[in-house]
Amino acid sequence: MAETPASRATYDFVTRTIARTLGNPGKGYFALLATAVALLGVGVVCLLFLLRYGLGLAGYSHPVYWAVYITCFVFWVGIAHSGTLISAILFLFRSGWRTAVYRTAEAMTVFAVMTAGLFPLIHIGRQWYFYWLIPYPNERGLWPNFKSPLIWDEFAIGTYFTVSTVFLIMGLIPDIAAVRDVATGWRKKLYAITSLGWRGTNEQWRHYSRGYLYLAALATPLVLSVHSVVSWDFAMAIVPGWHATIFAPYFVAGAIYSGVAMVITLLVPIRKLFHLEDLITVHHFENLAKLCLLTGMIVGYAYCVEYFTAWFGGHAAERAAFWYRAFGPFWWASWTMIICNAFLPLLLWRKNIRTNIQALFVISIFVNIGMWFERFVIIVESLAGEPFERFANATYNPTWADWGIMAGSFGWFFMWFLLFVKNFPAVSISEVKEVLPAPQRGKARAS
Amino acid sequence: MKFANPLTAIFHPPPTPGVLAVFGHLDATVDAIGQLRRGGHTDFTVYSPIPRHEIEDALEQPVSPVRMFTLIGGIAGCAIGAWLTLYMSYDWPLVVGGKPIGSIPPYVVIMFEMTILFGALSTILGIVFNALFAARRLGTVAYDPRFTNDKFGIFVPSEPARAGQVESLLSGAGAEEVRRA
Amino acid sequence: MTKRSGRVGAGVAIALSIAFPAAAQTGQSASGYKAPVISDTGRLPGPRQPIFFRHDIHAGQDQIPCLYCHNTVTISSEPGIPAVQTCFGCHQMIGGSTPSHQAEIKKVREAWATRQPPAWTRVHALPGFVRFPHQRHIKILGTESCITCHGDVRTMPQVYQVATLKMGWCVNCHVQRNVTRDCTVCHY
Amino acid sequence: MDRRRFLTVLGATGGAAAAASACDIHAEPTEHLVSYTVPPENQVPGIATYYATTCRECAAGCGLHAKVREGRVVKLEGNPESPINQGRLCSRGQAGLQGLYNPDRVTDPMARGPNGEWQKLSWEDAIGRLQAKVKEARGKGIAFVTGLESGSFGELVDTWMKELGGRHVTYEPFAFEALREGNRLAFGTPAIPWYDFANARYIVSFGADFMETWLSPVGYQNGFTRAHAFEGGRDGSMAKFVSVAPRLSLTGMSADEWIAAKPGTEFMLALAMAQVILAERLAPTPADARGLERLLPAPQQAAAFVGMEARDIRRLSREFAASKGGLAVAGGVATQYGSGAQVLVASVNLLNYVAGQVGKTVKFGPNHALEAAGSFKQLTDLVGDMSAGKVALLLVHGANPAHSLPAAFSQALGRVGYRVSFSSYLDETAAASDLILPDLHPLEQWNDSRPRAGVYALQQPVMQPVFPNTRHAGDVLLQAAGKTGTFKDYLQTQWRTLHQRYGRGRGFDDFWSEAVQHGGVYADAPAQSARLVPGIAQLLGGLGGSAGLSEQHLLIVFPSIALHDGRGANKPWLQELPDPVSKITWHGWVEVHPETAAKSQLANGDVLLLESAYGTVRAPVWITPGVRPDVFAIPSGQGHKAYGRYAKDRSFNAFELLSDKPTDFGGRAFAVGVTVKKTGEHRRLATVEGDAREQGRGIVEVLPLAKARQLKRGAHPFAEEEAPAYARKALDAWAETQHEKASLGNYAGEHPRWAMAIDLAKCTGCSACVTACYAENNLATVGEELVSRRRQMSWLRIERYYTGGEEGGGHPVRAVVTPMLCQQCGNAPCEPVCPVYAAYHTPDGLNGQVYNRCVGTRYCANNCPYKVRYFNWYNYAEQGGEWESWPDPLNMLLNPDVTVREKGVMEKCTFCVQRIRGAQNRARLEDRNVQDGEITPSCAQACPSEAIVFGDLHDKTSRVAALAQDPRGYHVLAGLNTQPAITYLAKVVHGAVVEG
Repeated sequence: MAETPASRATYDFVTRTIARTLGNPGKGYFALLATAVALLGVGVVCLLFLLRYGLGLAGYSHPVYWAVYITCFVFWVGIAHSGTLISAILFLFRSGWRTAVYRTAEAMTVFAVMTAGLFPLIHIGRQWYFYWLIPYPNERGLWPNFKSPLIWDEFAIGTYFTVSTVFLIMGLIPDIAAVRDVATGWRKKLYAITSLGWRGTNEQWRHYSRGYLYLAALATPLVLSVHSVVSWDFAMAIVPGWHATIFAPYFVAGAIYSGVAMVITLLVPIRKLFHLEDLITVHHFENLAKLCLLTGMIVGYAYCVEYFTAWFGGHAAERAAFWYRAFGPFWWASWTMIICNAFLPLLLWRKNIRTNIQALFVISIFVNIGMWFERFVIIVESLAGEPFERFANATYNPTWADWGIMAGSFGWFFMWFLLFVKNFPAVSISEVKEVLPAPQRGKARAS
Repeated sequence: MKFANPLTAIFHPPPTPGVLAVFGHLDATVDAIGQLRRGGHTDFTVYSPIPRHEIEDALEQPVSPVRMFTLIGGIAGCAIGAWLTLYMSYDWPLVVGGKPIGSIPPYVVIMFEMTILFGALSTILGIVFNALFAARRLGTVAYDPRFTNDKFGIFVPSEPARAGQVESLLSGAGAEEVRRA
Repeated sequence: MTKRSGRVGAGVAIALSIAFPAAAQTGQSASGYKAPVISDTGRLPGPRQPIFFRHDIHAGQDQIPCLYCHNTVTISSEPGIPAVQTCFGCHQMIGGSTPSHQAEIKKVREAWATRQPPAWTRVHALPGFVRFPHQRHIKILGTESCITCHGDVRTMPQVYQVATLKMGWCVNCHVQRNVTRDCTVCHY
Repeated sequence: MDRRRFLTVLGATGGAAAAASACDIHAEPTEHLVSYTVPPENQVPGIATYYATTCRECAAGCGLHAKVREGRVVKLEGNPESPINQGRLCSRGQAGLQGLYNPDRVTDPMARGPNGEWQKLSWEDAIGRLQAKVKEARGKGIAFVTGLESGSFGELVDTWMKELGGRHVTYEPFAFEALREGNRLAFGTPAIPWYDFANARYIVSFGADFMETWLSPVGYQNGFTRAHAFEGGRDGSMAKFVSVAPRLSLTGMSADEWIAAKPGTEFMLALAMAQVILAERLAPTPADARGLERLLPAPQQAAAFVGMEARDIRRLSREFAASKGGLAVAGGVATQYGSGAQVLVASVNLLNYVAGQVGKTVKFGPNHALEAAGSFKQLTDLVGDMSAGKVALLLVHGANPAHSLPAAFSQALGRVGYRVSFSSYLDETAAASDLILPDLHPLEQWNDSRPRAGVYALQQPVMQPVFPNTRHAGDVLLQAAGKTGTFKDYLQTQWRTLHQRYGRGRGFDDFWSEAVQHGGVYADAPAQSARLVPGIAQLLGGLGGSAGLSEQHLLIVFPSIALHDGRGANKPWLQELPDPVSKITWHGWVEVHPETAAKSQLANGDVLLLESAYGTVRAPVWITPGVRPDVFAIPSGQGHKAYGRYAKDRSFNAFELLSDKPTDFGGRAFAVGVTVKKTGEHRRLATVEGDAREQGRGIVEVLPLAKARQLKRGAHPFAEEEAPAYARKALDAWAETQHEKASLGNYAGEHPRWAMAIDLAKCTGCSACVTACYAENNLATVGEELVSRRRQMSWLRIERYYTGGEEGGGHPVRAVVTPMLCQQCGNAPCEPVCPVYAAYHTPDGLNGQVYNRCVGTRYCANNCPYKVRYFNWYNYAEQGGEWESWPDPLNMLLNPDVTVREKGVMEKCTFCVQRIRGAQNRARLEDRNVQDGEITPSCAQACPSEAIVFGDLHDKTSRVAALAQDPRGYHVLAGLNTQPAITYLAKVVHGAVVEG
């Protein structure tokens, strides 16, 4: 953290700056929170209608049996990926810059998975029987079908949610202890409990850092597996446009891409609201931008490969599917996705854009939009342009029920996220200290 | 004769007599640790706001047993995953898509996820068990809030008789503040 | 009016062939079983019926076989509940011994006279998506096997449900007897 | 409705109860079992009883078997004994059920109150009023309008009218006046002969839509496929079918050659063909026709008019004669352009005559009942008198002129003193009348009809009246006429004459009960010879110059196969049945040729304003290559102003465009010149059609006859050659081990493999199977709005792909059809993706779908390459719900053997698994195995062309096992290795094959 002036690079300063975020964040924050809750309300109302009258309220048609809800599911699962990537993989790579941003990313991960997990429940026809997908002993003696990618999903998402949650909590413990020791009033009590009696003794640190290492080691393959499994929901099917071997790496890259973009989208306002400019610096944003650039180019490459294989494979149905994508009734969606995801990030080659936070913010938002459309394109267009049964293909028009519940999901996510950053250290205290130069006597004398 | 409730002994143990030193500087702390160990002290507690390898080196602690928890948890998870999928497939055999009743390839996914899940959970268990409960005399040794902020600390349990000697040792090593508990 | 298949005719024949010897026995309580006198019908388990029809007297004491009244059970998926005609067939002669019995039998005669059959409350109901072909089960398990699912109604003054009739219960029996558990045997 | 509750006795598994519980595992509501007082004869709860009766949905008079469960009719099937329909039944016939249980039936006699509102009456009161009105109207003009009543009821009406000095007008909107007039011209008899399609070797149809609404569609289609199928017991030969018509109708789609002759010039083609045959001595022409060629136009003369090459005319003529089994029929649009249409019929008669076919394929003697039908002229005369105030009392039964003759009749109706309707529904005519005496539905009443000479079809009540306070019109008339006895007695007295003729010495009661049992008396009418009217040739030849219609834009109104003249419009099954050609449901359309559309930038769904001299309608465009560029075509049947919730205010009424003046042959012109304007409006067509072109996906395979003939047994021209031999061996070995690993539990041991063979050389696309599926499997009808969102539930759909035309590289336009239903794949892609095993493979090879286990992830539907899985987007069984599909009493037609699916579950075809299990249960009771042919899925049973065969593939002796080995056999999308259980047999055509 060379950028931070040495005068401020003291442990005490770090503690105080981060502890301050738990104070009163001002009007802007509460305005955001109110908006989030309002959106959630909209979603809930739509959901109630959906439960009462049935999925017909959404825009499904005969071949298009999955649409906006599954799009949102994949979108949110994707968002969830950068968190663990930054906190686990970069931790193993010992990249120091992650310390300032990984807490935010991790929180985002947990809440994104919480959001994603709702959609499979919302989108099934008889939501009240969702628990039939869980292997529990029942009177009928029936079990779920482990050959179904949906069950893989259930396990992958479930595991991912559990692991990333405990990972977040583990990271929090020493920091909560730190704020406990500076906080007052009811917060002190709250943190006294949530810090689980952490005091930072050598014994505690010894087990803690080991355990954290292993958690990171476990989380790393998990990150890669989860979105691979999600991609297999499609790759295991025979629908042209879904049935592709490239899907797993393609989806993982895309997930990290969208995740990092979302991290930027979230960090920019957080940094402003909670005055973290000293801890989260342009340097961090630039690193995130680089990550964006890399994954963005992988995604762009995947797009090319998709179209190339479709053409090169020479399978009539496959070709038809991709022709439909590019020039069918949904051409606009396809091209939005390609421009936002493959071309826009190329701007990040320029350092002055990488280091321009406003520009990054805008680009990240476009990437999010683009990534949403990527899922929409893959899911809806592959189904709508049904290439096998020519007679069965039909178009698709989303309805208020689709948009309403999608909006609700954003409300749900931001509500949790905002509550978190307000009440818990949004930047890791102990880890930021770790990358500071430790106070040495030599220094003490000099000063 | 008064009956002593055993639980109070666990939840409200009497404070351990000893000396608590507060350090502002890492290297001073490390010196102090070295001197203490040379002075034959073994069971003192070191506080630090962050994990520092210097301290670990000075203490020369054995590697944490948490890794065993991780290993066992992982293996158990994998086994459970295999049992779950295979048992449930054969319990009521239903053919789908002309595939074998118990087809391993799809089940590998479940086994993998279960490995991770149980591995992670037992790791947490290991940390909690070791770090928070197994830490000796936790809650009975003196503590200072600054230790989670910017100060290092060493607590040396000692008889009042020998306390003075320890005090001088610590302040000699460069403790900013030394007090008896 | 006539029908295409001779199934029904055959079925009736089966039913009667079983019914006649039974009819011969009716009345004489050769069985050791003596139906109790019920003072408090409120205590009895099972739903209250418009007519207090006592299976324990008819099937238990008088030993009328199930098929005398439920005569389509051997040929159809539906056992059939007897038409008022069937009841009246006997009860235009048999008036009942005790006042309480006479009261109930009077209801039967009124039902016949007014052509207003009673609305029995259903005791054993399966959900609409389950198929239970009675005839197949009777064919394999014999006409005495009614007890397996319906309990021993010969000792029930008022019929109540003994078996859960839930899926697990059915499957359990199918597994024990090693007959198919294919889903579309019952669900379609 | 107490009576009904008695009938739903033991309805625990009955439709009503099933609908209430839907497929949900919640606790059942407390049910009450109401026993019979006296058990009805022949009724065993849980076992269906079949009663023979007669279909009255059109004039064809097909024989029916009504399937009755617990006293309710739940399905209508064809009566195999009937010579009319050979046990087959069309969509309209099956939908008769929805007329019976129609929620909008008139339940009680009603009369107009002082300020025009309906008041219910007692029957005594109602009949009293009728008698009073009859008394005062005597001499002031009484008229009775009925539909075609070829049986006793018609005679009753006749005699009564004679007594009263009134007149009896039988009115059928499509009454084939031109056919009768043409026959009179040519043969001096207005009779309509029986056309023997089955034995024809070469069929030329001049506009006759004999598979849709022409005379006896089911019987004729059945006969046609016997002749036109590939190797129908013959040496691999098949009759050729040429269709001469301005549009490619359902009938035309089966044609090997479509000649879109210039409207009005068809007769020139017929005459020219006759000329060639005569001139070249191609056929054994009867003596009296020899030498007529001088009088007839030669091909080169005709060619210019008709708009085709002279050499083609010669070719056709030669083929026609050479086949030694030529059959030319005229009808449909070609005989409805207007005055002069009878000429075409006469010319076609001449053609048949000179080819020596009259008496062979054209049989006079067993004449069609429609010869007795009144003419349009009789109705217009009546209308004239009505508006002149010469009619004091008008009685209407089984006809709805207020819809088919909208303006004129409705106005005239206003001038009639008193109007009485016997309609069961509040149709336009009934709504405009003063007194309604609701008749029983044909399925509830005694009656008879004579579909054709020699066939005496009986109707018997197959269930108690659904609405107890409706009464047989016959009984009412008898009572009103002061006669004693019921109509049944009257009927039986009528039948005593038949008893004398056909009784063969048995007592009348035996004769009667046997007739009832078999659905009537089927005898052969003596053949009559037909001689050509002298001078006809001169007459026809002389017309040469005046051929062709002048209109710029000719608009043709053709009878919709589902709704016919509109009587089908109140039946949701028919409304939701995709039109076999356009695939549009619930509303009308105007057919426009792509060129015309391009010229005026029209897109599908653009609403056009069609304006004729007599009226205007607004119709959405449907662009199709199957119509002449200078012709627009619209279907009849929609646009009702009344007639119940399903028909009212729906789309447009085509009749409003037509002239209300009769033509010179006493018929009606169903073609009219129109001006066309774009309204700028647009509507989403409620169509089930996706892509009209197959894009070479191998869904429908077609073979030229020459190639098909050469195929030896064991040849597999369509076998997928995707892997080299060694690879295939490896794959087979792998598949084998896979199978072994799957043979556990229920799967161990021997099981049948239910399979189907569909012969596309027979399938015509008539869609009778679709309705049959709706009827058998409790499919919900979802309505126009949901169909336009493609939410239809039709498990079985008929796909219609166009070949040729512009997109087909300028080849002649053709259409191919194929039924697409669940293929019951061996390696089904839908199964492994289901997380809860709701979709799984049954031991007997079906793709089971367990409705009550389904949670509705819809993954299976995504993964189904055939797209034959359908989802319950709403609760269609919810009583009073917005999307309710079976409003009371329609729910009485629900099949008790099939679960009514709940909101949120996937459903699909399972080869009528309930029938399979039923047959297995029966077989088990009788300690035997299920025989081949014992199980017939609903679709196969209805199919008029017998194109579908069902059976066990593992039973090597079964018909389906043999057909699966047929060289024409192929599997749709076989490249996906789904191992379908359905084998399609490639369509065979005369001439070249065009890829889509």
